Amino acid sequence: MVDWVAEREADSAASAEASPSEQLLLVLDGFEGPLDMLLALGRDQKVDLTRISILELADQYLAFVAEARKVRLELAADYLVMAAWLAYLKSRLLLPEPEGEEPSGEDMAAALAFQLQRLEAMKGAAAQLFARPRLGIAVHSRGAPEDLDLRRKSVYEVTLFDLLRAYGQQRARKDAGVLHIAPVRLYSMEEAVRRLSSLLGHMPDWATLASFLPGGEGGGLLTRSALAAHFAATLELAKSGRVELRQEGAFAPLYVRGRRQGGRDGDISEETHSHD
Amino acid sequence: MIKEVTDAPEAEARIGRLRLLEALLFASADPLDEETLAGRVGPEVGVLLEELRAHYAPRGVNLVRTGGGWAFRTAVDLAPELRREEEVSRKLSRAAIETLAIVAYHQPVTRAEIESIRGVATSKGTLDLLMEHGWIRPGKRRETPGRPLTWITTDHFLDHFGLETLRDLPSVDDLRAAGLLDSRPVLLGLGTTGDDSALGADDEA
Amino acid sequence: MIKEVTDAPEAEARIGRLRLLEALLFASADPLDEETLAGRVGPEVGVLLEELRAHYAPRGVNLVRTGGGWAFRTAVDLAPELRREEEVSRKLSRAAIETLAIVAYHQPVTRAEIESIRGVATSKGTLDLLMEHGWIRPGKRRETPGRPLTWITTDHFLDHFGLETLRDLPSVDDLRAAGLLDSRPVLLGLGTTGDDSALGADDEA
Repeated sequence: MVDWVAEREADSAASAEASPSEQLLLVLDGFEGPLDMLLALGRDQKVDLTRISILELADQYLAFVAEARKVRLELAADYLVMAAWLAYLKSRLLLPEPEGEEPSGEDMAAALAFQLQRLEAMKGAAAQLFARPRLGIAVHSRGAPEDLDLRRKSVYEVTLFDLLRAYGQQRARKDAGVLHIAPVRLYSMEEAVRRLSSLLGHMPDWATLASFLPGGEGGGLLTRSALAAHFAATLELAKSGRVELRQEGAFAPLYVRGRRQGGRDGDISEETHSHD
Repeated sequence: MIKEVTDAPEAEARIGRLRLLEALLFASADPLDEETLAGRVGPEVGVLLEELRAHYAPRGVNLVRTGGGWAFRTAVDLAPELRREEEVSRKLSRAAIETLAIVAYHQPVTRAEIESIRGVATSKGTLDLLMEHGWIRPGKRRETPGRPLTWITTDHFLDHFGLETLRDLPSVDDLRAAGLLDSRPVLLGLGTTGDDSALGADDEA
Repeated sequence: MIKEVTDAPEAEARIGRLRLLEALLFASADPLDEETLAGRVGPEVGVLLEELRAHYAPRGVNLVRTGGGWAFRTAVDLAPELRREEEVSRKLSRAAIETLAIVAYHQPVTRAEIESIRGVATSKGTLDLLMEHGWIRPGKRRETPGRPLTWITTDHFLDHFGLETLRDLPSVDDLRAAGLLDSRPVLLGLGTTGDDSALGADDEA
């Protein structure tokens, strides 16, 4: 168990009896998304955020995700995208830098550290702002104003908010009866596992992971999340012994094939991210 | 105003009470009676009130005794210079706000188009009211049968709502993203209830 | 407060203006801007305001400057004795509080930028709630592809948080010096579904 999880549990008496999945849910409940969670993990390193170990942070986060998946807790897609990105970042930091245009692992780590510092700064600023003596709470205006109406050219009091809300409500009324739910444009790992499982039957030999990806429709984040989800799915399937993975070197294409009956080939390097 | 007292800490405490009394009277919506004030500043409230009254007597704001309580009021002799506007500010009707919003978003727009968007007949008075207010004005006639008059917003409209140009009006997508275009059923006239639920929902998120 | 001036009628006129200014400010719950006040008490309003501010500085009610306006407010140090229950923001969510801080410190800021800083999508009921409180409003559109709407804070925001100008935001200089107010491109576009291109474009600006 990751220690900060235990630490948070101590805050809540209710969690004492909770099952591991309930505990994780309680933990998740307290966060405004994966970046917020990373920040909390970072604070637990008890160092200045400018000297934070991104590598250690990545490990802690991946351990959390592994834990969540062990208890079959469905994580929001954002959390999985972050996990895939951190796994990638970790490999970039640990392995020799490849030639190429891509930002270096160090740059990527620095960018993440900046994001965390900036979020931390905004949280601090918010706290300072709301600690100020606020009007109507700590400081008070004239309780019995004598309405002199010096500036108001119009006798009608209507604000931009009133106007926009009226229009929004009018539009909503017009659309009433039709409930629009924006589709989640992210590929889930469950989908990827199902997809890979069914596809692998049709693939007799090694094939690149890229060849399993769904077609390019959607683009952008959807494609990136599909890659992340499929990558995570191969790890999951490898762990349960259903596929084998092979990679010639760092950043070389990742090959996948269904596990064969006989023993393993000598050159297979199995990649697993299990945390015991 | 503050008398010299030999005992320094006592003087300071007295100033503190006087300041609190001043703030309480300023912030209160209604006159405060001596009993209530005594509960906050202590039994010597009568002396303190007299001191405040004396301090404010020559100023633009006076401390006056009214009914059973005390309150600050602007000085009576300034009344002619402070004369209120006769018309008290009123809330614009819902129909008028909606009509104004539709003109803003759909201009140039004819009355028939406004009615078809709103789904109800628009009383002539609504457009007249908005025009009297300087928020909308007639635009060009539409070159269609009947050549109906179109309505557009004015510069005063932009000014009133603090917009630099019409392009700065949030788009429908912006409204949706900001939570101002809500697909949940809207209960007319129950704005407050709706807001509360939105607040609660946000907390859970 | 009233200085001895040799010219008696002039001194009297000055006292009259000071009293009127005091009454005008006292009568209004909201800040009044100098232009409005100058229209009532004349061009030397700045000097008179400073004189009033100095007179009220040690008292239980202070004259404060906020945004472009001036208003009487109870003294900050009396807050513990005057504290009311938080009615304004009974239960502002963390999302709303953080979003307000980001708008305040990064303005003008687009929704995609807010999301990239927080790393999550902005839930509905956040921006509209802040707007309903009168703290934020739409600013100009960013002149980048997609022309995204920006959000800025209002004068009421300054008034509510007791700030004279945006420069008085807590720690704003330190944060800027540390580069933490940069909208530097981020490598990981979390929470910004679909808006990635718009986001990239914003960041270049």
